[in-house]
Amino acid sequence: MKWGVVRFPGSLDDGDALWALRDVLGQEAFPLWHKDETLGGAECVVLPGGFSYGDYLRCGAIARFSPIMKSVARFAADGGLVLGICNGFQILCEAHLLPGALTRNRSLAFICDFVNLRVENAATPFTRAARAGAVLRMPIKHGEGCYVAPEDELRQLEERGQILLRYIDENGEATDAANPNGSMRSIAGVANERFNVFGLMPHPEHAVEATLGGIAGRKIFESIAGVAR
Amino acid sequence: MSAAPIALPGEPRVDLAAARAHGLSDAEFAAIERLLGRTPTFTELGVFSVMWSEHCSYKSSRKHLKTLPREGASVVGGPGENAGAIDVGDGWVAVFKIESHNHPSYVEPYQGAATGVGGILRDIFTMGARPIASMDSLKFGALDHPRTRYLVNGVVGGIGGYGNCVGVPTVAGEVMFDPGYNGNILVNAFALGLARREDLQSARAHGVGNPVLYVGSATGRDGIHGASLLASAEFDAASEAKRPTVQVGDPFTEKLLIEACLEAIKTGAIAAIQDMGAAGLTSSSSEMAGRGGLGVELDLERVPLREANLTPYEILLSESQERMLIVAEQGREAELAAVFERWDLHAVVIGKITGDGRWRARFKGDVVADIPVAAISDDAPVYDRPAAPPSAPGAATIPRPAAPAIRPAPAAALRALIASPNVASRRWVFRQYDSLVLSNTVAGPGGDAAVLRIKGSRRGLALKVDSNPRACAIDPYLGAIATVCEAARNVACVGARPAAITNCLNYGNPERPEIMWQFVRGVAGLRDAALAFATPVISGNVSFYNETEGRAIPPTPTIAMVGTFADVSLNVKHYFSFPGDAILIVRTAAPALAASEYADLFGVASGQLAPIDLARERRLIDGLVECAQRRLVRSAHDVSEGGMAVALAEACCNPTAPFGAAIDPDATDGDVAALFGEGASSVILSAPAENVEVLREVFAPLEVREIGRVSAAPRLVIGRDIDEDVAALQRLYEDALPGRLGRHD
Amino acid sequence: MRAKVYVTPRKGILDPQGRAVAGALKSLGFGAIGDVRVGRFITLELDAPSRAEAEATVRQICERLLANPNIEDFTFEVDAG
Amino acid sequence: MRAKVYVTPRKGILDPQGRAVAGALKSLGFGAIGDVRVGRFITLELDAPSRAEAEATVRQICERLLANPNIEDFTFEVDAG
Ligand SMILES: Nc1ncnc2c1ncn2[C@@H]1O[C@H](COP(=O)(O)OP(=O)(O)O)[C@@H](O)[C@H]1O
Ligand SMILES: [Mg+2]
Repeated sequence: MKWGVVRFPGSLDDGDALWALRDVLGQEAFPLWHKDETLGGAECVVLPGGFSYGDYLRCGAIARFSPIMKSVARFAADGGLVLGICNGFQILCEAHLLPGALTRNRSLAFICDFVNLRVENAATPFTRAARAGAVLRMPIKHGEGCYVAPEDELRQLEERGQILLRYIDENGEATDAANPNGSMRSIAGVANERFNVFGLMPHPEHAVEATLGGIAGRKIFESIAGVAR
Repeated sequence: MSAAPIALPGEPRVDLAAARAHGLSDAEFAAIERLLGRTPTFTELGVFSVMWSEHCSYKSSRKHLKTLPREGASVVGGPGENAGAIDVGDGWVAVFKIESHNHPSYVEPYQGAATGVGGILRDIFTMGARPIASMDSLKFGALDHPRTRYLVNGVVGGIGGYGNCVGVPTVAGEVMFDPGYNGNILVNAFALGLARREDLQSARAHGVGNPVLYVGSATGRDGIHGASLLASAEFDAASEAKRPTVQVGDPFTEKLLIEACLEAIKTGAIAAIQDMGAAGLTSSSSEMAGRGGLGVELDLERVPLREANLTPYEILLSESQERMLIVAEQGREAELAAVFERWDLHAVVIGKITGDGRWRARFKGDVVADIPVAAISDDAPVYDRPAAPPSAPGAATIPRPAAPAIRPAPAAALRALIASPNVASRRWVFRQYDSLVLSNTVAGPGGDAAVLRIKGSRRGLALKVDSNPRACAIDPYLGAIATVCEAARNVACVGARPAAITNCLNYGNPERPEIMWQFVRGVAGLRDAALAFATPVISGNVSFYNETEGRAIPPTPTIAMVGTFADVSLNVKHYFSFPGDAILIVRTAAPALAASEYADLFGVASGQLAPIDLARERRLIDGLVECAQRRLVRSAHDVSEGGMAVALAEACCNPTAPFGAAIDPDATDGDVAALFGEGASSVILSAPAENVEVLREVFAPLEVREIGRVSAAPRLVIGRDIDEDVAALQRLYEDALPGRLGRHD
Repeated sequence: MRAKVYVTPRKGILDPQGRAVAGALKSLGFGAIGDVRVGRFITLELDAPSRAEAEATVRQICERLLANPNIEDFTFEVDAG
Repeated sequence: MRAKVYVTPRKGILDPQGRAVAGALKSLGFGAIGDVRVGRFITLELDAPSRAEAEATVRQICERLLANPNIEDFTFEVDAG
């Protein structure tokens, strides 16, 4: 599968995503420049973590207007696979390619830590390599990862199975204590209605090597890579 | 020779009073007039005042710093560059340095700490190295001091705010609370970068006629006189009022600068590059010209400004952040400009390199400063200030109230120690830092030293920053040695060979002989220990005038040690991982309560420090490295604040699931010093029982004592004194700081 | 002309900053404080032939960039000057 | 009573947020935009026996908590109601 990783000014985990895909998982992956207008034949576009444009106004608010985002929107409309990690998730929400918004962590502090996630829907291009209910351990590192959406929207997300990942505790419960940032309904990752755009706050690209943070993140990339086959 | 520079209309008169107001002594002013053969203009006076300030000229410390060992087989590049570099194998060099941002962080904690991180990162990438790790050494006043919480929140927020946004992981650090810092906190920021050896850059200008390019943020009135006033004069109530314009950091622009500068360096079109740090444009331009034995001419009206109407004086002295100065190879400016354009940055030609050895600035056609480069870069005064021991230890420093003397039972003492501000888990701090970005962090904060891999190689690095002001306050020489030993031990515990040191020497007013004595003794200790470990001191920084109302901070040499792994997969964790393993302790001397957390907490008079045998210290370090290389141990943990009992409790806290330890009664036998003493270098190892004999040989002539076994049941049992649930201890350890600094749920 | 834009967290949306300020005020001893909301205040200078056109531009800027319609409300004022 | 507090980066102090917004507006094609500054807008409800006392309280709150005197200025208004 061909992966394009977008580099916005202020992207930080773009190199990590390329490393995970290319050097660890042996995928064909290349960087895309935010001023590009084409996607270089990518079959999955990754919007990486970081602080695009310093995230100075609102996370993702400025990156959303980058020239490449027009192509990403068109690609998504045509059913292309788009994965937004952390800042990428924020950009996708700002660009209205995903529902809801990401606001400041309820602690008001940046959090870098490992969390446990439960796969809520394994029948999607982003999660099919996992079992439903499987627990994935991955790091989060963000200051604004509190997912919010109106109640009726949340209900719909739930009914349609668009909530793909939730924060859970060591007993598998989505408790308030296990919710690192105050996200509504403990949401860690959501997909769009067509299930071809997925955003998550945890960093699968930082969980692909046993010596660095475990390998749970591979499930996400393997799911996507499996789609092409 | 050009005409003498002109005074600008409305500029203040230059006389002795003006010189004094600029912090120059009468003798210094006379020397300036002698060097110039005339009275300086007001602009020139400003230039001299910053370049001859303690902060820029190292006039009180230079003589002593020269005694530090700088050479070593692995050292790359000559002294005098922006940061030191060592060869770490496979063609890679590591470039690192530590710097203080103490006063700015006290005045404005968030921005002060943030710009401290930004400044040290620029020192690294200006060398052509990509920054890959940061550390922070933080000293605050007592936790219950009214300003402490505010300062902690601001400083930690600022370090995270900048480091996280610029994409450099903060992988280790230290935090201490002590009343000695109530009115003068310390914020020392460290950064490390990696470069291919052939890509290392120089800040030595060459090529008469080569253009000088300005890149980065526009210049504002930020921190004018920041370096000279803030970092070189002590604090009092009045200085809070006469705040200079605070520097605000912009990590986003810094990130663009990192990428653009590293890309620009690759073109080969750069002759020299330096960041505009303290004394901004003045120091960067004069230092680059000075190193190359050349001159430089600047057209100040070409400097990009953030506000209209800055005077030449302000443009030259501004400390606006995120700015770089580049000497380009003539004719290749456009190539460089294109690289910066791609990153939405503009490179502007503001001057050129000349052959006449003069540092000349023009403004709208008029020459406003014309000074021999050497006068500001090399001819700054050097002082051999008198040094004399104080009448009693501690007489020069802020008095520390002694705690009421109590003697709790060992179990109660352990519970109190593990939750004390200087022992408890620092997670509240480092959870606010991205320690993972760049995918090199094999071991982040929480262990003895951070471990980083070097991608595409088996090699790796270990790093840790340490200080021990309590010991330094009792004996500045032994305290400095103890600090180097601790840093080396932290690095060796994870299995890396200590390779080189960078240091930040934080002291009071050097014009006072007792302070100068502390400094001289501290440098001597650093030298002796660095020689013993064969770890050259490749870079560093001195911060004097850390005083409030005439009282100095405890002497605080901060030591950052970098170690190397030939095979990073052999790194060792600090926690137990196998029930039944033998628990061993290796020490260089008997532990004592002097300068310990126990003494501080329970009101034990501290007493003298025991002498340190550096040959034995070296043995311990070599033994630890060998243990890792031969895979002889399953864990190694340095005994530091709180002594052996606390170190054992920490080693039980395996992050996957806690283990226990059963320690033989005769290991401590109710002896408080054995349980909680510090001072001597000690490490706790766990190893398969069959390795114990080999370990004795590895560490000989140091004694390896088998003191107990790792147990599956998570209880810490130490003889008849202590029998505690590890999970409960862990809760005390983890909850103490959040409980006192404000919860982050 | 000069525009002042006020962006506030929409009612019903969690405002952790407002909560933190309210909490801090309480612990500082300011007893009689009720609801607190923290938003953004943006000033911008712009050239426009008329006030009406300036207002139209500012509205567009708010809708496209300055406020996130999912979670924020905005108001603004334009002064000639 | 209701207070509205406006906190702005002090003149002469670098405002990276304002710069980022100005840059974004330019690239979005809003050509006629000059200086942009981004600050905070805080609304709070408080009980006070008189407007004058409310104003005194709000001033104190601004000085102690809402504005950072090193780098920010503030203004405020108090409405009864
Ligand atoms: N300010 C900080 N920033 C990042 N990590 C920190 C900081 N303070 C402490 N740490 C981490 O917490 C752990 C304990 O630190 P410390 O008590 O200094 O260890 P030691 O006593 O072994 O030197 C270390 O892993 C250290 O890197
Ligand atoms: Mg320590």
